[in-house]
Amino acid sequence: MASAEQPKPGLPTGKLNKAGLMSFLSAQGILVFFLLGMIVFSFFSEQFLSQSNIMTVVRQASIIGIIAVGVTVVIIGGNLDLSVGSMLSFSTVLVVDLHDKIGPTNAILLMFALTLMIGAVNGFLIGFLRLNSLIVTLAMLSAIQGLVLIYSGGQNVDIANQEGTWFAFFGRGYLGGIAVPILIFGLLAILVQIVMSRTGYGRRIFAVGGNPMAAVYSGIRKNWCVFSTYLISAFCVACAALVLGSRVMGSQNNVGQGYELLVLAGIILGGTSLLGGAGSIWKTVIGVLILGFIQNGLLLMGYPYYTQWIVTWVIIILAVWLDLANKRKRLLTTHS
Amino acid sequence: MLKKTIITASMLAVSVTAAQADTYRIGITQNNVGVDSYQTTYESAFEDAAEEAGNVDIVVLDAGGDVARQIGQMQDLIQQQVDAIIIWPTNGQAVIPAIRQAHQAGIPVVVTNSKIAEAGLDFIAAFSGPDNVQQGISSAEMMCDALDGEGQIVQISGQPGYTTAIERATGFEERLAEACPGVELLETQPGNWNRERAQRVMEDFLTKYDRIDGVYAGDDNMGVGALNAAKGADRADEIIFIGATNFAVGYDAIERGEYYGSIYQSPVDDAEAALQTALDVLAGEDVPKMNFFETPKITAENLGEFDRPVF
Amino acid sequence: MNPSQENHSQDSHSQDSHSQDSHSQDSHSQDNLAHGGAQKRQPIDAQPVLQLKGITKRFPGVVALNNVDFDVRPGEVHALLGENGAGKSTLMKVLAGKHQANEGKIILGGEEMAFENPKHAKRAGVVLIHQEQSLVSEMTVAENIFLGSLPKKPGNRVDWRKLREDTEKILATLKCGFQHDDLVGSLSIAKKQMVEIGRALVFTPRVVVFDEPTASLTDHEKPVLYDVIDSLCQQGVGIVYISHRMDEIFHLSHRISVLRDGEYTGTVNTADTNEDEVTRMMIGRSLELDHASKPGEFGETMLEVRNLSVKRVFEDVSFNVRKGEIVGMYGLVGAGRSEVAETIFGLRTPSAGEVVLDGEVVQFRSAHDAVVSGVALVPEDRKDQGLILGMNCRDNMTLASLSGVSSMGFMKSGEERAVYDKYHQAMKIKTPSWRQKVGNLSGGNQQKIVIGKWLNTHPKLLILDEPTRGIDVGSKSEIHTLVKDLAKSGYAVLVISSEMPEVLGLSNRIIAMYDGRVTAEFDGDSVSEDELVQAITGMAGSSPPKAQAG
Amino acid sequence: MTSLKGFFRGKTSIQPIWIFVIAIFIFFSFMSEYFLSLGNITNILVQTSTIGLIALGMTLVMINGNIDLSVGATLGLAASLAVGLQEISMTLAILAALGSGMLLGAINGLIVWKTGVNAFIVTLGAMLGVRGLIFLYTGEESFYSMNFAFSDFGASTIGPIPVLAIIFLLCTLVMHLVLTRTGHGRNTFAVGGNPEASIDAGIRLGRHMMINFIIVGFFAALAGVLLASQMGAATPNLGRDYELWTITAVVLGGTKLTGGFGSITGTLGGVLAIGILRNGMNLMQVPAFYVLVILGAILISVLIIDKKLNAPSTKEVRI
Repeated sequence: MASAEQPKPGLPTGKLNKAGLMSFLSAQGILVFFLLGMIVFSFFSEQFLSQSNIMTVVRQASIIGIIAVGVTVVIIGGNLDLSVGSMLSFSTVLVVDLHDKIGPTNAILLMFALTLMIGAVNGFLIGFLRLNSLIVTLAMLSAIQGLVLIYSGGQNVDIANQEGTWFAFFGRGYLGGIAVPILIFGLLAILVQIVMSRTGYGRRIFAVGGNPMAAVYSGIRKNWCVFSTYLISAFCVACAALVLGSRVMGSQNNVGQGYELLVLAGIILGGTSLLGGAGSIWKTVIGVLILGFIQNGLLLMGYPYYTQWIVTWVIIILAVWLDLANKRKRLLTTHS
Repeated sequence: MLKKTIITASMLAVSVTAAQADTYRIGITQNNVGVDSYQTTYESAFEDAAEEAGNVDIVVLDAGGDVARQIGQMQDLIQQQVDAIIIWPTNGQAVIPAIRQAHQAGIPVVVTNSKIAEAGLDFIAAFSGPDNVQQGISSAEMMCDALDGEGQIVQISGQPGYTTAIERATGFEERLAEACPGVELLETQPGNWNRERAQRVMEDFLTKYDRIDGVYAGDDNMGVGALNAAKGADRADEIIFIGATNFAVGYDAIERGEYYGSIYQSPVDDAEAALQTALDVLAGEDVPKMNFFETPKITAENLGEFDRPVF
Repeated sequence: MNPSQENHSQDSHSQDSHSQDSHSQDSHSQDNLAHGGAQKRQPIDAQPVLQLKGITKRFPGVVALNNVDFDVRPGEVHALLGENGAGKSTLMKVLAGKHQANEGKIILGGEEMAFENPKHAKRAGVVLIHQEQSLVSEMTVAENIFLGSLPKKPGNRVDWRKLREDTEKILATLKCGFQHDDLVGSLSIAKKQMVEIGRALVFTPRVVVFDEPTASLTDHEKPVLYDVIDSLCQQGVGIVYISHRMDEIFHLSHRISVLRDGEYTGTVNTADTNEDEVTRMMIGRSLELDHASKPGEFGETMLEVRNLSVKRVFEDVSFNVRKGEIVGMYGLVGAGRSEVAETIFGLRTPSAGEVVLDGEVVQFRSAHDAVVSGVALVPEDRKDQGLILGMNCRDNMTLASLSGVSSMGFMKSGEERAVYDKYHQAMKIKTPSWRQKVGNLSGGNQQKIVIGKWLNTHPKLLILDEPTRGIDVGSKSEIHTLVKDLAKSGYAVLVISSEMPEVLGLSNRIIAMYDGRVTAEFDGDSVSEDELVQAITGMAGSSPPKAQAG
Repeated sequence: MTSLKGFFRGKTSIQPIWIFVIAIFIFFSFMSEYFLSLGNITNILVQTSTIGLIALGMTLVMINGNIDLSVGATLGLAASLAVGLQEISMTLAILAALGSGMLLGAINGLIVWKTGVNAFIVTLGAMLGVRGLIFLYTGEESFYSMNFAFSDFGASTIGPIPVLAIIFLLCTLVMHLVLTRTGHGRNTFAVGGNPEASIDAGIRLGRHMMINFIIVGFFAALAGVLLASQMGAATPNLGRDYELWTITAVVLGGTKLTGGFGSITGTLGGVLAIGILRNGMNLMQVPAFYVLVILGAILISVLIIDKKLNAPSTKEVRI
């Protein structure tokens, strides 16, 4: 800890423009990557920047994106959620299975209710019992996967009449020429971004993530705040399940396996720190899109699918170093 | 001594059948139950078949797709000295040493559904399952017929590194090149037996290639995912879809005329054949090494001959 | 205003017996304190063991130190003073190898040195004892003392026997009541401080820097520290002593140097100067605690605490606070003062007793309930409990009153700014902009933000726990004035402090606590220092409180 | 402090996880006739040795205040190298495998050290990337060892005890000594417990971080080589999800995620707890679906109990 009287770097003292530019670069380094990558890909593949391809990528990214919006809130609140993958399996299997049994409306309502209940269990264990979120959600990852399998008996679930149900709207529909999954993703991102940046609730979440102790000493109900972030996360998962179930019109029991890590990778690429108290939804949106475009771009260029993982790794390392280099540069320029 | 007292103390847990001489105790370690309906249906069919056979006591284990865990389960079964082991290999090569250990312990091993590598054949009593290479060949022939020997196609394969996926792809690719050189295989990407993943792969294919005449998917689950994607892009009509392991969704799609054909493969047949093979081996019968059960082509023409799959 | 140390140190039965020995050895130090500045130490005439010449240190955008000179002679205590932000800590970090100077020379024992890291400096004989405690709580005392320099056998194996022997030697010189294998996490703050000092003794030190060593010690625990410093001096070690407390500085030091805004303003012999002069050197004006300006008109009782207990923490605590009144709560660290405040604030569940606020019995289940009912607590630990360091000034300021600056859950940024501007001006908070992260502010300004945060909740009762800990003299007096003004405007104020001048200067009434109990209640204007010291060291149990107010 | 709490705390405490291990051991002994036999117990040891070996390294990394999510992928890469390079030379293959693990550990350590970025982020990237490297190297194929001596080693025993179990126990002992007796081990605690203080005390933070990441990389690679020798083969998907089980085992063993506290003996208990549970439930024929739920529920219960035991009730502020 720096003592109180040590002058802090980065105080604006003049040369505002230059400092402003540098800090912009360091904050938006990931955007630079994003644009560079888009340019490189568009050189190698004609279709890459076509409108239909971009729409495809964004639509594909929207499921991860919708979940990432919720997980970002959990992370800003100072915790992690690794259970979203299993939860996605759970919700998708549930809504698809119930669709034919109790009708789409009831299925959707019940699915949302049960998903939120699982979120509430996470929230209770982490918010009120104050257990470590990493381990709790890891345990829930396993437990929920088991629940899905017990529920379905291990069978795939399908919607019999795929043509004749309005349920198809969420995953396959278009509204004003834009795919509905993209609309849901966009709306949710904007909504949550507004909540986080413009409401007292959002401020409280930032405070709880930034310094839980001080938040409590300021009269903020920390436990409730943490609890609520898991409800938001669960709500987002339920939305994603709606899109996924409707898109595939069926589900396997492990459909969400591995999503938790892709979601985290997207959030990390966006540049949100995992320490809590900082981050934003729009960063996450960018990160998820980067992930989607890497995957799509490499595929269009004819590389095998696993190259995207290597590229993601390299980008994370580069982003981390770039951030560091920017900080260094700031130090060096003022020294001389 | 301690062991003895504990055994007497735990009488409850001891199965009654162990006392009977002519009852066989057969252990099965499956690949990954719950990952898709085929495997789940297989498991329940196996349990039903064992019940029907009467004199069989089964130990059902699931490796969850993890090779290391399957090896551990093999060791556990050897440790329990079951009479025979049925294994659905998570990997055709990595399980061989474990099979060899069972072999050395005098426990016959029956491999089910998915073959193991050549080197392991000496250690197994028999293989029972579909002929996946033949399935690939059949699919290639269907593709040829459907396209009249001309066209551009893509392939969505199963889990990378998994024997079934490799065999189907190999059979398909070799036969296709041989039977109709006019059909060009543009690209192969894995769909990991996952419908959503296959759907995504197909969406990318559709963007990348302006003309796709046919899709071969490693199973119907993925094939239907590809069909979904093509429908979304309004290109389903111009594309021939061919799969394998006919699922109920695939069966319905054939019925609707959206899907050209598939390979009919019943998990119930698969499970029953595996148990029967094991029982034959235990009965001392002379069992051939390779036991393939029938996996016929299924298209709109002969759809009526088959029941709708239960999975 | 010098607290009398003489009485309690002689009669203290709570203290370890060996510290008694050390007191008799160094009784002159006690005399010094008791008689204020009467026997200030004369400067030692010797060649400096350490010289800093023309040290300049720049941080991005800031010149933290500009051409600073400083030296220490063997066997002397050289006090370094300056307001927060003046550059004291930075200078010491340069000296100890944590920072490297951009310009200037460090000369140790006639040799020019360039310390690349703290270990390097330590090996050369320069040791820094930190303001913040830098111990590893899951490790033993011995491992902490030898942190980074554990004795080794071949193969990087730790030589436990040697470690134990060496540690025991050091503990013997420190005369403290803990063992080499105690876990540091289980020790009291004062004992932890001793472990820190123990570290300085590992290498034969030539210069030891104490950075605010008494910040977390009570008056009662300080003499042990003074004795250690004296014995170091006798061994010819040069001491640099950084503190905000004038009484300590005048008691201990031979010379005083002052920094202001990163510049060296001068060095004086302690014997030739007084507090006024030093204060002027520090802040360019003189300053006095104004006892006359205490609030004088009290309204009805706002807070009444009746027989409040929390098991194993404190017991049977009763007192009251009236509107317009400042009640001081004085006691040693660990006497249960902060815990009483936290219980009133809903952070702890009382096992017995009740809290009456504004005529109503209240049972808070959380701090939130307390805030809603009009209780405000400025907590003891600013950085951990008071502020979100990564948030900006404005957001911290409105954190406790979010519903007041929002409608339908949405923040009204105009009102937020208005709140910030109001307290920014009222309390003269020095920050370039509301966007500044509070982590970048000095301690005094940080504390003002915390106070502003609570004033904006318009509380009925304001509790301040150690409101001026680690804050420079200038800000301190501003905060004192502020607190008194608040009380005069009708707030009921409870101030918890370990500093006697603060308690005496602010309070209308003083509640003394010792070992989880209220031992006495005094009138703030007429109580003597001796009485207070007796009350907080457990000796006043038999004697009746001098004045019962309320 | 109640006497029960005293039992679990202080200098001569018993780690709660060992009570749990003993409890489930007795439970399964009664519930399954096959459980309590030398063969089964050595089976458990062999089966846990993979996760166990990684957990040894992970304990150090976590005490150090970091985490490594890339161990599963590292294991997979090492296994592929150990089998894939055998055509050239067995020795070379094994050295290359172990070397790859140490190199990946060093890369992780270097990035965490130099950038100060959360190890979770850095190693999550590595987890994806290294898995990609495996697929790139193997071309998605499984590798098969032509050399039966390799797989014979994996199945060999000394007396009645499998060699793999002996290697695991020996490594456990060595790491216990490293952690408790060496300067590096003690400094690992110091760095995790209070990084600032450690820097001030002249401890080279980066060096210890690097060493610990290299150690965990080495153990992941060693586990990979030994697993490959058990199978005589390597598959590209090998080691998937192992990082999660490893972390679970280490946390069950009482190591704090925040660093500064933990022990190898605890980790051994955590690893055995998971191994015994899996083995015992297999023997009892608990359906696979329920095993997942039971493991999750037990993990959460242990966390809750641990919290209750460690919470100094009234001394703590209610937050």
